[in-house]
Amino acid sequence: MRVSVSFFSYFQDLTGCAQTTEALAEGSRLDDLYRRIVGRFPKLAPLEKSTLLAVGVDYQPRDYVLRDGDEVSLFPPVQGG
Amino acid sequence: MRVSVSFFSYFQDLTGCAQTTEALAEGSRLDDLYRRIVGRFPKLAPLEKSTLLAVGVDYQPRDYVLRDGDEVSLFPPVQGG
Amino acid sequence: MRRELTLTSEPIDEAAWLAQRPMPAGMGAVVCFLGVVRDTEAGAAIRALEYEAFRKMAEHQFHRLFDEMEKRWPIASVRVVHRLGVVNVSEPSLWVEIVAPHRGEAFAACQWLIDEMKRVVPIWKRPVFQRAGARPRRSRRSA
Amino acid sequence: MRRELTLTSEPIDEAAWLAQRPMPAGMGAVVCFLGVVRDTEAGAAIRALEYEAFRKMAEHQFHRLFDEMEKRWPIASVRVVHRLGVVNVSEPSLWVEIVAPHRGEAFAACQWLIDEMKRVVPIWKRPVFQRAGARPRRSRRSA
Repeated sequence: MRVSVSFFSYFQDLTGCAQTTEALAEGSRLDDLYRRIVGRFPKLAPLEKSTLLAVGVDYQPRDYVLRDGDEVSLFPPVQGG
Repeated sequence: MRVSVSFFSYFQDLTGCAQTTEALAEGSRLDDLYRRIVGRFPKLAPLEKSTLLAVGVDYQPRDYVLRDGDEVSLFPPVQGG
Repeated sequence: MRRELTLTSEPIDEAAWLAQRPMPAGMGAVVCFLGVVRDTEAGAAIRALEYEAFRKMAEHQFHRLFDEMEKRWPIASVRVVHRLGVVNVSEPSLWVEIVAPHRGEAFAACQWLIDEMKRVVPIWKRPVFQRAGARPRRSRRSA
Repeated sequence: MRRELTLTSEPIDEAAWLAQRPMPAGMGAVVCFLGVVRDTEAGAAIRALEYEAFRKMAEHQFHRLFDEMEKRWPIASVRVVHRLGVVNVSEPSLWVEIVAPHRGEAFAACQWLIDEMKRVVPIWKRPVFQRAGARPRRSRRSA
């Protein structure tokens, strides 16, 4: 299955892109995807603890089971206001 | 010595007046004046616990020593806003 | 700290106050509160509230509170407008504005000021009922 | 509960929002908060902040917060305006208004909403410095 991955704020600077896609085995979890992404973009690794993960428009835990076509987002702590 | 006494809000209804004066012995305290006033206007007596007492523009305790010409005010709990 | 206190029998023109807001550099937060006359008082339908003040003492007590605010929080500006006389239902009777560097102190100061005002500032209100004939009594010592 | 959310690159026109305030009968309190861009960020002088949003998710998260507010407090109306793009120093980036029966719930809800927004709503800011040549980067995904 394939999922899209979007980056926001300075994560775009660290990855050099706004969006990418990943092919994953069925049953993969959000954490599996995160490991894959950090492998491709090692600059994200030191920020793991503060990284926020969303699928669609909702935050999801690392054990969330991904589905084909999911739109995943990775971003740093939010700073609105 | 003489002090003036003003009433505000429904204390004016209970006393039937907005202002009066009292003659007191030198060294009289605010509580002495209060007793005198309650004697003249017994309808104030049941409200003693919630009655607020000011001299000039400041609240004062019952043991405040009055001076000639003091402007004393008696009123119920305030309700601004 | 800039301070401005207005006790008035005129309607509160929020937009006009807002247009004159002092906004020094470095200020990041404005909190405004508007108290509006509700259509019931102790369960009974009312038409208005009539506010009465011991004006000289009310002004003094407000300024004492402003002094205390200034000690407690790094506030740039406080502005207070309180209506006196008859204020109809749905009209504002109180407008408070705090300008401060951060929202924490702006919210804290605004709430503190309103709480303290309701404890010490000699202003009173009486309901004006909807029944014909129940016209507001002319306050002997209002505004 | 009425709710209105606006994410916009236009300046926040406080007076215009105020003129359209929904004020149902029985409401006694309005609390407004204005967040203004301060002239320093982490100690450095700045010219502006540039706000970026993941707009679809930001809207969803705001509405989740509104749902929660509605469960917690008897609020008549919540209105939120958040600027996106470049917001100059001294301009407001956020405006929040709560209309409720009493001030306690209006203050509580307003502060809660801002705190929660800063925790979950995907909006980010970056400083725009005063140095020549330090022009704001064009956000790839800004609103």
